Amino acid sequence: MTDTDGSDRASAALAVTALFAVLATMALGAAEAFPDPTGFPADVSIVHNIGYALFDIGLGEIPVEGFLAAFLIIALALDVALDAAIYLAKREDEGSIVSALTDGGREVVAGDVAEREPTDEGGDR
Amino acid sequence: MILEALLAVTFAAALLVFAAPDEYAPKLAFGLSLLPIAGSLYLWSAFESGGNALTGGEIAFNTVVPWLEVAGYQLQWYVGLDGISLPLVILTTFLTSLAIVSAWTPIDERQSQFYGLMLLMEANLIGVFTALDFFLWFVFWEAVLVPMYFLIGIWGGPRRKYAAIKFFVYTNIASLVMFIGFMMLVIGLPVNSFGLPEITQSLAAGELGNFFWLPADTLALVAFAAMFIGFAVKVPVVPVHTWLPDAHVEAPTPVSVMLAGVLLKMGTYALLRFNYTMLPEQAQYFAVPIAIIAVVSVIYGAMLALAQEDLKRIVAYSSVSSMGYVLLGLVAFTEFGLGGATFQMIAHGLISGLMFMAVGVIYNATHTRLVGDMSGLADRMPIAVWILVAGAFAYMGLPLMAGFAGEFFIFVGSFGSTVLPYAPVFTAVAMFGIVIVAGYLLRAMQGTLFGPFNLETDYELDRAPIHDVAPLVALLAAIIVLGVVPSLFFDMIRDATVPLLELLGGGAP
Amino acid sequence: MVSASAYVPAIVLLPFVSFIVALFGRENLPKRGAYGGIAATAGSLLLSLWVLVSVRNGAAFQETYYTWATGAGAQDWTLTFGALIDPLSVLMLVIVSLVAMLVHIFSLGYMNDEDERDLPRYYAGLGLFTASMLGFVIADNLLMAFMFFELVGLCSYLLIGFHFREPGPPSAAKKAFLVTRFGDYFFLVGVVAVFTTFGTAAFAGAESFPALAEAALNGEATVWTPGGLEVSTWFTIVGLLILGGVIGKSAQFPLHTWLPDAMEGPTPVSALIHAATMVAAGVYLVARMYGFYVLSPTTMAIIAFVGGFTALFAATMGVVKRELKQVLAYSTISQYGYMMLALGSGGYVAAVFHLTTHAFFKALLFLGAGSVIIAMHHNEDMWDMGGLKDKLPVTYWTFLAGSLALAGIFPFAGFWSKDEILYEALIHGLDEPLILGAYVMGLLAVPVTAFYTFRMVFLTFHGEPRSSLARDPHPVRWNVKGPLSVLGILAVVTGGINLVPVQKVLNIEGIDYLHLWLDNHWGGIEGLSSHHYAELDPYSSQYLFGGEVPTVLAGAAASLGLAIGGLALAWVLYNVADPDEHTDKLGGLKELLYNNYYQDEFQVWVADNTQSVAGGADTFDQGVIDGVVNGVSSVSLLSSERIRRIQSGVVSNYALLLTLGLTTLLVVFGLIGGWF
Amino acid sequence: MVPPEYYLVLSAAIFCIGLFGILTRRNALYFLMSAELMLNAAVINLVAFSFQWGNLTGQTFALFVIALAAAEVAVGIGIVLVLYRNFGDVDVLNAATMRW
Amino acid sequence: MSLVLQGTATDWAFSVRALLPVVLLALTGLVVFGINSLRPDGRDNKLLALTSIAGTLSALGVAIWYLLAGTGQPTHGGAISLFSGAIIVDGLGLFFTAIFASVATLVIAASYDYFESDANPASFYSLLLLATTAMGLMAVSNSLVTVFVSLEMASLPSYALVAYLKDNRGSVEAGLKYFLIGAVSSAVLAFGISLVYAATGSLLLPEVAAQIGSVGDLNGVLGVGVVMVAGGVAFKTASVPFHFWAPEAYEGAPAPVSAFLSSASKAAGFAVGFRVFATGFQPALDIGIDWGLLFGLLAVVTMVLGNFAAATQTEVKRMLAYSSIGHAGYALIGLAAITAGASATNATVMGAAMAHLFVYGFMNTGAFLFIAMVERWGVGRTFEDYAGLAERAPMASLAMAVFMFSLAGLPLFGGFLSKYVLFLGAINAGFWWLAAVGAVTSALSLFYYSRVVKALWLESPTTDLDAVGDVPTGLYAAVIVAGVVTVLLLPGFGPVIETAEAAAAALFA
Repeated sequence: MTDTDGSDRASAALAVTALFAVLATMALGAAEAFPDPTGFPADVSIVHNIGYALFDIGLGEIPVEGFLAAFLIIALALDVALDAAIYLAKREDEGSIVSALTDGGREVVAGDVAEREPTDEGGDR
Repeated sequence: MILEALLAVTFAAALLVFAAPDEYAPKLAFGLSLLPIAGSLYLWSAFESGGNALTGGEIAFNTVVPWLEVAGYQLQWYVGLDGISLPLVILTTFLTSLAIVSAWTPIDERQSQFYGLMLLMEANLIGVFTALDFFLWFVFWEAVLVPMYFLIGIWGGPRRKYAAIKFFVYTNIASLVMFIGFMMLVIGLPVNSFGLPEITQSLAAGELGNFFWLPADTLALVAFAAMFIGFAVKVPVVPVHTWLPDAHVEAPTPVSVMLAGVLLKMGTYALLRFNYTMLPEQAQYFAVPIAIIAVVSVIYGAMLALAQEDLKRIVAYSSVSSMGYVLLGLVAFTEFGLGGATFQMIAHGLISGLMFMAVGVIYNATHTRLVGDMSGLADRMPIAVWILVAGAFAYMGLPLMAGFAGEFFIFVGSFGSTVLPYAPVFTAVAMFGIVIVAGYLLRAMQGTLFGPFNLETDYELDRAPIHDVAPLVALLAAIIVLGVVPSLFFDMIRDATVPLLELLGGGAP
Repeated sequence: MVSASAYVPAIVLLPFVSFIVALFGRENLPKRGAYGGIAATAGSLLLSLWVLVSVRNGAAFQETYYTWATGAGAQDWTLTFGALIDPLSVLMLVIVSLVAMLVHIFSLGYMNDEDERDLPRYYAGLGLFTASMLGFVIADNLLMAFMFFELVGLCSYLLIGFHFREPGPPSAAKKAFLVTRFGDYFFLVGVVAVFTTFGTAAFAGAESFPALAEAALNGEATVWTPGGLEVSTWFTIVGLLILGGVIGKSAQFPLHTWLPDAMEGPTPVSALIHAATMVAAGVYLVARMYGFYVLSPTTMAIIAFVGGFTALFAATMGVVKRELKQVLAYSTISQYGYMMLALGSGGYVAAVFHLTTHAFFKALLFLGAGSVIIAMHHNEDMWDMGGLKDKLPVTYWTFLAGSLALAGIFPFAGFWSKDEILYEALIHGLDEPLILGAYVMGLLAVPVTAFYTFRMVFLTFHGEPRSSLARDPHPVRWNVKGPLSVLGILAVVTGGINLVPVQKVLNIEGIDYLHLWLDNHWGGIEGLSSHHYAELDPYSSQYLFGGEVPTVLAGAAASLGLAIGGLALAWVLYNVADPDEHTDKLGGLKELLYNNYYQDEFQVWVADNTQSVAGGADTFDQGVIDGVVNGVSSVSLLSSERIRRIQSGVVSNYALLLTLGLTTLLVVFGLIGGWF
Repeated sequence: MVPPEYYLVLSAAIFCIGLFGILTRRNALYFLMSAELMLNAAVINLVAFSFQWGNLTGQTFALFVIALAAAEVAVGIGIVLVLYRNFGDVDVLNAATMRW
Repeated sequence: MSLVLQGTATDWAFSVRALLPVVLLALTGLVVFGINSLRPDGRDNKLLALTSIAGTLSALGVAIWYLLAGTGQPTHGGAISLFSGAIIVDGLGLFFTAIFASVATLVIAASYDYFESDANPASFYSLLLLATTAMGLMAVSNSLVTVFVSLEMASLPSYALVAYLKDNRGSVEAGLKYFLIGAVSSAVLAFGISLVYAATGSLLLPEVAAQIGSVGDLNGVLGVGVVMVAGGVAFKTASVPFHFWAPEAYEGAPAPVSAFLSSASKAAGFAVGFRVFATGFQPALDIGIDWGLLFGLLAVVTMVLGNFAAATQTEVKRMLAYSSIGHAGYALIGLAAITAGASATNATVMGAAMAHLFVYGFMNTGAFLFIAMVERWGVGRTFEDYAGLAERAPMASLAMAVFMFSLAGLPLFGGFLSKYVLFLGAINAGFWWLAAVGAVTSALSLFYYSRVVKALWLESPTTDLDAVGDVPTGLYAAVIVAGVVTVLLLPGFGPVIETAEAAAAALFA
């Protein structure tokens, strides 16, 4: 799998370095604006606190915002992602699904993958 | 309550006709269209004029029902009539039913949709003339475009689609410009509703603050200019008139009767209601440029008509010319000027309606409208031809016909206007239009109606059917009655326009 | 004494009723509308005479019948319809209704006997014309006058274009209406100016606009003038504006070209409209508001000069014409030139006198021509006629009486009225160069008039018949001969109503009845009398050879001598058995005269130019203005085509554009916000 | 002590490298990997500044981001699979039939 | 019973009752999933569809009931914050949930027919329902964490839904593009959130707002963070420069999915945008991070690009895709016209934008579902193929005409008032130039919307449309219901705009 041809790479590189430059200046600009890090108390187990945070139990010493809502949502989210992935990957065994409709790109002859004629250049204005 | 009933009846009629089968639609539509006429006649009989609705005069049949409240402004269902809008409502109802009758011959497919759209347009037009809340008015103002688009687009001539879309987008852009101008004006005012009377009175009391960084007086000028551009397209005024001939030529006869008869009046009505009632000082500030535009419209429009070969285009361009007169009457801002302008709207509505119908009747028989293709029709279709001749003379402003009354009031009103500098010069030049009108109308009539009979499109010509001639006779009668007794409408109009002059203390010597 | 005011509207409405009856009665009317018309005009004539008698007994009045529209606020003018019955208008009423009745009777012979088609439409047109003309005559304000002025123009359009099936008449009708419309434009501007200046357009009464103008001139009243214009110059301009309408309708110099073409209409129409009544409307209007015109000397001088010039100018063109009616048309233009000369030079009574006499003998000549045309089966070329004298005796003798009156030979009406015009012009013109020039032109026109009149008479009636038609002409019945004889008698007799020279020379008081009549001797409306106009008149009158009587005698002798000279020349050249085209001797000049100094060609050229300018405007409109509109739409569609192309379909391009977009946003807002 | 801005620069660098990967690679799978990389850049930031601010919000949120990155890749693989079945290979440039 | 919900934040029963609409959606999604897993090979499409519709309708009912009862409104004890501030149930949340539920109902009703011949549609329904749940969560999330998670949860199923037709190359290509740009955008969003966290040390919106004041030199970091979060929002709402996925995705995806994406997920993006920027980043306006101007710029470019690119499209569906991008631009005005401090004008303009999204939801879904119906009939995709469709399917074509004119902003339909009130709001806030660009682009939009109406009503059919006519019940019902609601939203716009404005006002309190 080769990469895009030369000219695209150059413009892509240019764009990315420009973005990096912006972000870097942003970062360096804020160099001395950061106070010294407050860090965490040594004797406290961060893992426990993360656990408390996940279930929004107020026992932890380190200040943290409650993540219970996010936890419940991510449960659903991962489930949905699983369904989606399975559906996409599933191969209907007895032949491919009869194409429901001529939807999407162009007319598709049921069954085999018809070669699509690229839409003509101009398209009547 | 009567206005709501009138609107409801017309809407219901439209829906009923939509549902009716095609062969009953014409008769049913005509029958139903008599109801709005009865309504408007009742309005006329029960109406006693009480000054201008917007400048604190007493508004007839008004009802105010709050509709919704947004951004601190109260939008409401606010309808009412006064001396300016009642004649226009009567004109609308009268012309629509005549247009429906004149549609019996030419329209032979999808009739129920045609008549349904006509009645729907009539309802919207009545709405435009009776609404007194800006948003309600703007709903009706834009709603008129949709049925007209379909009417031109479906039953029109060969280039109907181009004409329909041009008309549609052109007028839409104009009304958007007007909308923004008016919004900036209203936001600069301390009113809390869009009621036109409230806005006018608060403007008259000089409560116009500035709009963010725009000081009050430039705001008023900007708003006036935006509104003028918006309405000028509808009038139409010369630089922005090119949609009219295409729309007229491609529209079927009854539709161009409505287009010329009533739709053009929406522009001038709005100019009178918005620009010349709410912002009279700015009107004076812009007096000379607008007068120049008016005079150019008259002369240039008439010259264009002289160069046309298609009868309908001739009448279309002459509408541009007559609307130039109305604008002159408005810009002069005197009693006879404003009164004459409003009266000319009615007169021109009837006369251009008659001309289009007559040209339509001839077209139904000869299937051509080109002046070169036919001549000597007078001895084959005497009644229709002589009514067309009478209509042409009414157009030229023959005395004892509505056209002369309108034009004379405008001329005598604007000649001595103190508001418009060089008023006599403007008026004199504009009056030369009556000669050019005579020129091209006579040239067209002589080319088609008189001389030995021959017809390129060899159709068998005989007398026009009775139901084609009847609306012509009715319109001609109305024109003559209004010509002989203009006070039928003029007194009502005068009572509504004179209060405007106190706003500015303008008027003749 | 039942007041006349109740019956005056009836005078106008009777012919209008006949118009309505003829319009809707269509074919099944007696004589297809003729009898209705005759009855109506006869009724109007009787009523007019009755009103004449009541005015004679001092019952002149001004009455408003119907308010058309009323203004309010600063422009609170009332536009009304009313009647102004005073010596001038009653005289005109009688003339119009009399001539109308005679023409209706004549039409029986001319139209019905020749069994023309569409006669109800013809009689409807005549009825409407008579009604509008009478309406114009009794009008008590300038707006009502203008309205009926235009209606009369419409009727002339309809009647000229009566035979619309041939190509000729409709274009003649169109030309007539357009040229008069051009004149009416100025008239309308004048009407609007009068309303704006004075606030009223009434002719009579203390509040009438001439009275206000008079007061304004000597400072008692203030009137509006545009842009601070000086009052007298503004009155001159208004006078000239209204004069535009008069010149258009009375076919004076620049706008006269429509009258000869109007001969395309049937001859009774020419007789009624283009001889006696409509063309007289202009002169009558000036007479009606004479109080206003008298106030500005420059306007009076212009009127006089135009009148004089037209008189000579038209007469020269009449000399070379081949058709009988063309000669009469140019003679009408010339005679109305005389009346304008009279009005311009202060001869108010002279103008009215000539108006009256001319109405009768010109109507007579036209009807005579009509009977000749019937006889010659509608061939109007004089060079095919000859020797009709003994075949149409009544026509011949009445035609001769009319020609003698037209030429201004001694006992006939024309002499007295034309002589008085020249006399007034002479005595007022001595210290006024313009009027003197007009007088000279008027005097020169006298022999030319006599020459072309008798050239016409000799060619038509004398000598040998030059064509088979002329040998056995078609006999005419009583309905032709009746009107001819009535008018013949009138042409002889009307001179008697105003024998001013006789009164001056033999100083027999009281025989100048018209002077007394128009001087409100027997009652009339204050301010509308000839002596009132004389007071305002700017001209002083000088006399030659010492006194008034010698000037009268000298003037009369000069005009009579010249007339007889012209007649003699015509006699010598054309009263031979088989005359030939003497006018060829004029060579190039004949060509020029025959083509009416190329006036028509000029006006056609003007029309074509406006047509091409209109064409240019149309192409400009389609090309530029419409072009801009279509341009905007095509530009937006083109740019939309460009923008569409950004979506190239390749995901990496999208990602690239996305990154570029993000980076630019960051940079832009970074700089604005000062983040870096 | 490592000054916090270095973390910012580091995460920016990783972010840009991921972006560069996406812009140049034609193979859809590389797309997934690069997207994964960009998300990790965000994670670095979060954890760094969680320590900086002394509260655990950043770290816990980082966990969530990682979980979601995984979910995203799952769906991504599904799509790449379907892409392969339809277009014969996973080259992103072939899937450009719809344009303008 | 006045629903003043009391109890501690993490009291389960209380939070379930507060979040009832979202919970209902989630439950229906899982129930549908359950039914499918119980009978894996059963093709009980009707049962699944009915349960899904029951779920969405009940969610809609509850949301509207809560809105009317004033839950979370300032009048009834203010917004209810749950899960220690991560979730907040207030007017805005409920309003948007109502939008998602109504759009989902229409889409599901349509998909019942659309996927009739599909092997097992269960996965479609479950994915759709869970996506709707995620959007509901987005609307109520009050912390950047919940925003990010629920946004991802909404995007993931959408990728699958777009690529649902696994063997149709268009659908797959669309899915791929949508996924790739989605991945990049979510990465950008995540990075943005991390930067915001870096600058403020917290992710809860109220805390972020509080911290912004003391950000000092870190405003650079915060600025970039804000811009990147704006980029994330821009992706979801398909506004420039993150819109590149939209044309292909909407065109490639099955029509009901395009409807769902272009109406519901766009509205969800705006919900997040409004909440995050109104509560979280409003103080940032004072320290140089002028995101108002940023969204103004985005709005103008989006409106221009969306409308101009749509003007010359040859396929109706792709034209609608661009038009929905254009409408994203109009809604962006709601964000762009927000100024620091002045809460009255902000509330108006944001309320107007929300109302516009509500009305847009119906019009746009209706339009896409009409296209779904046309595709079901096997009619082609270009304007020419649509010629003369009105003769065979008058009611559906009338509905489409209503949608087109309403999207263009013409009266007698809902779209008119929502668009013009939005312009009024913009002018009211002083941003008249935004309203001007909106006006010009909506005039241009009238041109290409009327191209569809022209094809349907004005042209005569080119191909023999015999397949047309067998009426798919669910799809047809959805289109007609959407049409009726669009028409009713003109008179009935009052309650919508008033609740929206109240919700927006609460946000700025």
